Amino acid sequence: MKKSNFPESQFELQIPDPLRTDEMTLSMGPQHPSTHGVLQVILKTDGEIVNSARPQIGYLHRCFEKHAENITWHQVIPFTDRLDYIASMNNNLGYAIGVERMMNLEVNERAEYLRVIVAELNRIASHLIALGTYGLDIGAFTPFLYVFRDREKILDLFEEICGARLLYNYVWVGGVAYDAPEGWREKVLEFVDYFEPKIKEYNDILTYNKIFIERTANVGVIPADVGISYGVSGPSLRGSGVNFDLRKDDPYSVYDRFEFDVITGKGEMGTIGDTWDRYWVRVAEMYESAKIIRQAAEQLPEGDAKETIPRNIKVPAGEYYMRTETPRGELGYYIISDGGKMPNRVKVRSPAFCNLSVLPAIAPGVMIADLVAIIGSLDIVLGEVDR
Amino acid sequence: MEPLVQFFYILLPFLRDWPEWLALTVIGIVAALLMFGFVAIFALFAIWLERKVSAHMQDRIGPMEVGGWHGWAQTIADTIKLLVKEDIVPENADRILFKLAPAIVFTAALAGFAVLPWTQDFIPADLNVGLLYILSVSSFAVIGILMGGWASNNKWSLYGAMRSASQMVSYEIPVALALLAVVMNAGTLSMRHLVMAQSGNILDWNVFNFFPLTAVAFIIYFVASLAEVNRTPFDLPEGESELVGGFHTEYSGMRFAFFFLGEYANMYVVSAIATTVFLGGWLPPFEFLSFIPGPIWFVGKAMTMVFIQMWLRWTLPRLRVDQLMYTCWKVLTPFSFAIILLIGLWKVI
Amino acid sequence: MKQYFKNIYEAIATILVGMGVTWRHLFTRAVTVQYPHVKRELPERSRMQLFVDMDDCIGCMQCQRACPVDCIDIKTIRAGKEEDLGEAGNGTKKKLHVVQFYIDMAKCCYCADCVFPCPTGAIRMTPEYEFITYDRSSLLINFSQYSDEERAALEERERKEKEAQAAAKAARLKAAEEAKKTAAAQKDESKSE
Amino acid sequence: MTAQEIHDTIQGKFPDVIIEFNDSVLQPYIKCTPNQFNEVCQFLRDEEELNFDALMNCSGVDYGEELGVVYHLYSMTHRHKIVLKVNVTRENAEIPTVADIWRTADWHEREIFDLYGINFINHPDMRRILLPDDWEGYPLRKDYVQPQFYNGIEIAHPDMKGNSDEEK
Repeated sequence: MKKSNFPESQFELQIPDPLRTDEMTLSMGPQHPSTHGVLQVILKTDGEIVNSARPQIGYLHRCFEKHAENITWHQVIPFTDRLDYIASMNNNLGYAIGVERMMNLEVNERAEYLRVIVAELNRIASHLIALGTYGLDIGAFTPFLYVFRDREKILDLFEEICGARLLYNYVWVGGVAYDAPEGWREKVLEFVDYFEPKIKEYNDILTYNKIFIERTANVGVIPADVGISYGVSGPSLRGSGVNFDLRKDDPYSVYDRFEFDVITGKGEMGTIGDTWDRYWVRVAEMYESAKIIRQAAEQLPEGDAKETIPRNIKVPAGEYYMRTETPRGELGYYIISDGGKMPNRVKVRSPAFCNLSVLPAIAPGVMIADLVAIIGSLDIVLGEVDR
Repeated sequence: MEPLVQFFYILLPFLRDWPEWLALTVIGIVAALLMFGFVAIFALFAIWLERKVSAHMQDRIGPMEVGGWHGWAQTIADTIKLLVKEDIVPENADRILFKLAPAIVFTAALAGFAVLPWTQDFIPADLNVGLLYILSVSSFAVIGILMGGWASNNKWSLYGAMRSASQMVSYEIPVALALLAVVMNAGTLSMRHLVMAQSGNILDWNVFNFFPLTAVAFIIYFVASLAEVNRTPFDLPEGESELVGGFHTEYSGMRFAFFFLGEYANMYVVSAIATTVFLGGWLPPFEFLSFIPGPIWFVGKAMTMVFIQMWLRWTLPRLRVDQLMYTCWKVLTPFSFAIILLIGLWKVI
Repeated sequence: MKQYFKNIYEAIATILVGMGVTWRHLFTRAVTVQYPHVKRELPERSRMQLFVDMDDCIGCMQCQRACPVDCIDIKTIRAGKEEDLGEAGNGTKKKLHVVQFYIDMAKCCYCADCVFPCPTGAIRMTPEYEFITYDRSSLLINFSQYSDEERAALEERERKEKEAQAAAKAARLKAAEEAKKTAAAQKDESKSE
Repeated sequence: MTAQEIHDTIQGKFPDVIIEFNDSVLQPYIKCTPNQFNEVCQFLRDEEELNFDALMNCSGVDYGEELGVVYHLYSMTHRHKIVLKVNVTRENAEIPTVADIWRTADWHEREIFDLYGINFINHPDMRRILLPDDWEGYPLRKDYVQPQFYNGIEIAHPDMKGNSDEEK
């Protein structure tokens, strides 16, 4: 892999064009339909061509890290829900495992399996939203509704197991908040059976649509080395052909017991690392998640999922950087404890934050419509970018 | 004498006793009002239909509350809402142009109705250059859109206006060429005579004439007309996910309603042209169905085309600007030239 | 050239496939639930509005401490020795008057963290979700069964008790000091002897 | 490579940079001095055996008397990790940037500047990132006092914890 220091001028693309006219500064967002929240991108455009794009973030800053220093270890969990509100289960999981490892706590088997099931279900739900909103960015409205129809079924499952549909507060330090109710396991298996054929439908209407391919292939290519240097992770990095999945490469929970493949972009429709590859990695990952869910649900052991939840969380002084694979990529919690009731510091290394930071590097030279496609393919959630 | 005037004289015999100038004025006003009424009712119906079609295609059910049966009065309620809304003009907008733009777009759409042949007798104006006229007035819409986008003094609107100008001007060409392929055969530009040339059964319609050449011309016309009326996959001037609202970003209330009305009226106009030129206008597909009156056939065929437009809209993503131009100049235009050439050769041989 | 025609063919073919999908969906059943007319049965774990059964509440304030957003505000007054406040549902003896039990549903984040520590199961989340109001202050619910007068009386009593206690304490302290002084004096005396 | 080996490699190249090396905690760390830090990072990334091509995380910490920045490095090829720590004094909080080595550090350093007030020397774009540009103070420092007003807007909600005087 090639190594180079990136010069400062990376931000401004120099186009040696004698016909170049004045640039127009365009403020895209914070209220714009396809910035996925309150992201502002300052564009310098030359006609339809984007010369530079600078994201301005912070419109949704909710002081998570400051909050976390003033609440108890357990109370942080509802706040982690609100980081990436599309995939709250995964956010809970990362924090819970981080604290468990600091406490050197062994978690009940059943709880571990339930965690994997909910995390993967949530991954599917999150990828579905990514897929639907991506279609919306490109201009296709209908797939958006189809994915919401299927996501609804996942939310119903979540509602049944933990009572909430979006902000679950389900994965706790030492276990899970509720054991699975009677018949829940069967419903999960039923859902997986229902869901897998539906992916073909999305492929028919969106993935293999010629217009969609033309819009996304060869657009916003992130070369692997640039992606790694910018800290891009998750499906966005795998789209660039890097075989890196924390579930495989740095296993946590019981992920090492399941059979699944790591999907990487192959450049089927264009260049490796273009937006279509990133999109396709998400679609194919839903299959893999479904596979994991099926295995986990079938092997779900008996037991008491709440057995190992400590009554009082006493974290010995120390520090730990825990990273997990959320739908958006590598979510890291850097937790420092001074042995007290509250964390001394919880830093969130949010995947969406790092993924978004690559935008100035790949935006120059694309069209405004492509920029929308690139932002969509990075699948950012502003709740996590701004924290 | 104009067929329309004849039609009214038959319908209302007392008009014959009036002085001619008065009778003509009255007939003109009545016909215009009829057209306007039709456009308004059609737009209300089409918007409701679009909502329903999109909803059912997306596993939803759409509006169900207002008016009772399947929310039929929803668009009426929405229209009333739009009409009573505050009329907002941005502070730095060019006020005159800003206010004029929706009117121009709507007028351009409405003017197209003047030459649509509903039946053999009811044609508001049976021009001998009807097709040329309709192509000309429909180009007016681009001026309105450009005005609206420019006058809004908003960068997104400007983008929408620029895109719209390039798109609509470019797509005039395949539209005209595809129609020319048929006109060459029929040897007339009058809408009435174009239909009458197709009398017979379904196989005499232009779309099946010179098979498959005119069928391809029909598809080219249909695709290009989608671009003419800014429908998905060519809705770049609006492009809500890229340009917020495109040229009508700053419009609200009644002016927005007029843009909207203009869009739906345009949808009907291009469908009606397709019906007239390719699908046999008011003629029934088979002889034994001729007991059903002509206007029903005409509106029915046009509505089918409108439905297909909606169907496409709720299926397809949007093209990018360069791909839009590619489709026009490198796909549709060469193909329509080829078809003209081939039909010419066919006629000669 | 070949690619050109292939592209056109692919475009038409995939568009038709997509149209086929939407056409099929035109005739499938919609999944919409017509909300105010049809209401979904919510699972029993649904976390919607908080409810406190004051008969069971023993005023231990566990929920208030657990709440990450401080939406619970409890004030208790110790019961007198002769008072019997009864028992909670699981047999725990109540020893505190819960004169105030505010839950601000506007602040609540529906995490249900308050439900788990409750020793008597008095606080719980109910599947009741229709509690919108026009007035934010009506989301502040006081579950306490004590009227203002009762509360004022209890507070008055507590204040008096506290005063009495403080007086007693001061007296004790004084006495202790006196005792100390006399002891020191005695010591001095004994020393001098 | 184990942490010990990584430490030895750096020690061999830069003898007077490492202040402390701790192998007995969950994640072994190396504490460095701020000077020459950029060169150390460059070495860590470019040395074939180390090849730390990914900066997983970069976070500021307030240790009380000192401020610190913690770098979590990872190598995609060798799959090993190391933690680097750099401490600076509160008064003179300056660290050489690593944004030219790992581009992801660009935003992370901006965030640390924003919340801790640590200045990164030679950073291409040292501005606040999450908070408004005219915000005063560095909120994640432990001695930060929340202001009552921002541009004339009252930011302290009466319900906020620890804000009203009566609660104290």
